[in-house]
Amino acid sequence: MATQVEAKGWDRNQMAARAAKELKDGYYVNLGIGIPTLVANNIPQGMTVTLQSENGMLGIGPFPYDDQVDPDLINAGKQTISELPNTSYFSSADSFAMIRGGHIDLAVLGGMEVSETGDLANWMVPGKMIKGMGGAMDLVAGVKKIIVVMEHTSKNGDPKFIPECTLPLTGKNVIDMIITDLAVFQRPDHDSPFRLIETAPGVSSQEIREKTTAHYVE
Amino acid sequence: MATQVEAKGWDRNQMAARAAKELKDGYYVNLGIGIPTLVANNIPQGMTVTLQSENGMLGIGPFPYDDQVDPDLINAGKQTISELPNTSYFSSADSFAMIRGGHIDLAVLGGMEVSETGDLANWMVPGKMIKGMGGAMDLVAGVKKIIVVMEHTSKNGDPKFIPECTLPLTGKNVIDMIITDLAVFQRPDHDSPFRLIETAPGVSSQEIREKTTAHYVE
Amino acid sequence: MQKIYPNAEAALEGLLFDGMLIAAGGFGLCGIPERLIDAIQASGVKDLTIASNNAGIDNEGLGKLLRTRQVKKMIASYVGENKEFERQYLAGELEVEFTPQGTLAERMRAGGAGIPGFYTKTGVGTQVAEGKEVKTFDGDDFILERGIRADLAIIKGWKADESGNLVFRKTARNFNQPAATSGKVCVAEVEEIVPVGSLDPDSIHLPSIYVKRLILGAPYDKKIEFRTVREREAA
Amino acid sequence: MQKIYPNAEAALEGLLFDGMLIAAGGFGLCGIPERLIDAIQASGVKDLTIASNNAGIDNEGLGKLLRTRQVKKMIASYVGENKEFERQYLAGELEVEFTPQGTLAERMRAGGAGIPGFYTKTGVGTQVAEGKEVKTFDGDDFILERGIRADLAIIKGWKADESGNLVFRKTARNFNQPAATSGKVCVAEVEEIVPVGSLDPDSIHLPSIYVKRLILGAPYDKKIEFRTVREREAA
Repeated sequence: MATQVEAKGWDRNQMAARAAKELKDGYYVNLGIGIPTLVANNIPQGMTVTLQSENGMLGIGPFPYDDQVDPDLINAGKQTISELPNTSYFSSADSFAMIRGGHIDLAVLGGMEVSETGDLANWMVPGKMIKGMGGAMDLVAGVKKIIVVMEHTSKNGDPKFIPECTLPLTGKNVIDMIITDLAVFQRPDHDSPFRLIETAPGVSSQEIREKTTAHYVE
Repeated sequence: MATQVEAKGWDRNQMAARAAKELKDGYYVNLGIGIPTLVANNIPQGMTVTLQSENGMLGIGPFPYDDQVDPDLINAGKQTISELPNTSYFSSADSFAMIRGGHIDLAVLGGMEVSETGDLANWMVPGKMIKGMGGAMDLVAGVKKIIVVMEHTSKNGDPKFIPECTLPLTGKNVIDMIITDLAVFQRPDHDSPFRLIETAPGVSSQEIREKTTAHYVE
Repeated sequence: MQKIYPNAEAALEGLLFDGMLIAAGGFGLCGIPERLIDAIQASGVKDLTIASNNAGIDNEGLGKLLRTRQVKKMIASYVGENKEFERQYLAGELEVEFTPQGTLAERMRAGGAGIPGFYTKTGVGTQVAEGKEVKTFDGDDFILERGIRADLAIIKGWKADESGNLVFRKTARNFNQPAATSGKVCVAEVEEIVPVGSLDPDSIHLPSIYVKRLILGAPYDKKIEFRTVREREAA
Repeated sequence: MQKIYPNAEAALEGLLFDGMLIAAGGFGLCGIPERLIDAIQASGVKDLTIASNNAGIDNEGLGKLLRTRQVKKMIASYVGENKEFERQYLAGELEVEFTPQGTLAERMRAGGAGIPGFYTKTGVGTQVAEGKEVKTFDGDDFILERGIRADLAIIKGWKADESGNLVFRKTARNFNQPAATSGKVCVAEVEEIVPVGSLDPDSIHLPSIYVKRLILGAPYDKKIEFRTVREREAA
């Protein structure tokens, strides 16, 4: 069954493209590592979206040409990047003042589990080596709108959008939208339940119900 | 008697000069308005002392020449000033982070009353128009060493170094040294009593005792 | 995304309402958002609470809004040099929350940084501490102060690029930077608007994210409160 | 007043003691105080608590002090990419206080700004909140986090003038600025020391008051963790 799902759902880039539909002109956006990074490739032409990097930069450019790599110019994933004409640099304290203070319009993050009340778990698995939460807890607590992009089920086929997270939380009641390879769930505020607003081509609402244990409305 | 006192005590500039003896090479210093400002004229030759202005400047220069007056370059007293080669500018938030965080070595302020336990009153007189405390409360709370420079007695001859302040406080247990027109009092820490360590030329310890109601040691 | 507006009135459109909280930059008359204050005066919006280090002087800066009785309350550290202010205050027509200068700057910075409260030693044991929570850290007492999150921030900068990156000049930076961050919306007036790419990205004082609307306020006739000069030594 | 020291060893003289708390700048391997870390390693000082966003990688950055077992505890947000760290941590030989990245930056900034505690929404309802005071402001819960006041701050800058005014370059600013302010003493290493007056006073990232000792650390062989590039389009 797992292979079937992969065939008919969205692939990584399509998930990122779906997330990119949430962008608006003038938005300031923070993108997490992995699929969220791909959102940058899907910004509509003519739309101004400014990307923030937690390590102290607004206006992230593309990866540099080989002869322009600069060790002093990296993103939060520690990858070399380039700057743009509108770039500004600042300290980590100022960067998170920006994040915590609600000045960033949108963050797109990966997730291990999301609960039906919008809790997110994405930073540690008990028993495994803990690498740390980095800036994830600050982002989910501070950014105006949080989108999680993740596979609908784990490699074992277990649902990841569930009644209550089993893993330690990154944030409680913080998620606004969930984009999986199969569907999109959204809620208008943090007191409302999630609603299934979209399914991937070839995916039925029935299939979503079967692969989701979280309560949501349709 | 009042005229006698003025004749034999220190004048305003001598009080400032006495305060300047507390400067050390490399000190960062904040000077209040009035007599404290005169301390700047008494920095010993060859000694590097950097003056801070609460409104966001380190490295205050002298008043500008007439043709170099710049409305964007003022001190905390709103007077036009000039910059120096080592000057830096920053925001009011960063300026008081510096002050509150204990990075300034010394502040010299004026005072209306100082109590024997080091309380300072210098910002309001009940019944009179309140202009506000400005940065005085932040300075006394944050700066490493606080010197008050004030007349020993009021115009009516009332002592100003007293058992307990009668005016609303600027800070509680914050003063390290008091320089008046007649004497100098100091304490090594905020748990110890003040000690009379110096009298102005022609002023006796006996006279200080008569004009001081605060408890101090000799 | 166009941030540049033709004038102060246009830049404030839809942002003003009676009873709102405005954070204003400036120290004395240095770096005050003159054009925006004039437009607020002209709008007639009233019952304002204004967080600003000073309250202007008679007929300059925020003094203009006091004169027209548009201000209900000031949150300020020093309000000298203003007779109309004094009159209204003594008559009980104007409420004033005196806040130590550093606490005021930090309250704005905290509000803008998502910090609803912080502890400071400033004001402990004084009238400023009255009614505030006291907490002991490592043996010393500190009081709890609240962050300020303003409905609107109005600031004056030196130069901005077309994307809203902004720099200040000398001591005109003062409260403009923390006030800007404290606003749910910040409107900035500047002396010069330059093309994107003209400013050094390492030297931006206020990143574009904070500047939602921008106007060219020039030309300015900058006021000086106390003109102090020295004599040039004879050659 | 001479702030410039001939080398890292000289600049640290008298400042190191066992069991001390050190705040270190840098993000990953970007903007780390390499020379000072080497000198701390050579000094043999031990039982260190180090507040730093990351813990270096094996044999680079703070990884060097982990290898020599000089570190008792790390206060960090992310410690991946470090096998020796992992080994010591899993063996219980190394204590780690995981702190969200923004909370860590703010804790340093607060410690340097005389703020012993502040409230943040970051971490509410998570393991990070365990044992911490929760307070409600305007209907939302926040947790109390403590300022960090380090015995010593070690940072890496780009250029400094002889008086200690310092500027950073691009994203190498990161934690260097807040770490610097959090130290009772801050020692900085830079790529270039320039005469007083060479830096723009409006563009100083770290005013001289914070830089107590200074060394020229050049030449640097800056490391890159993940070299990512794009292809040049054919002309």
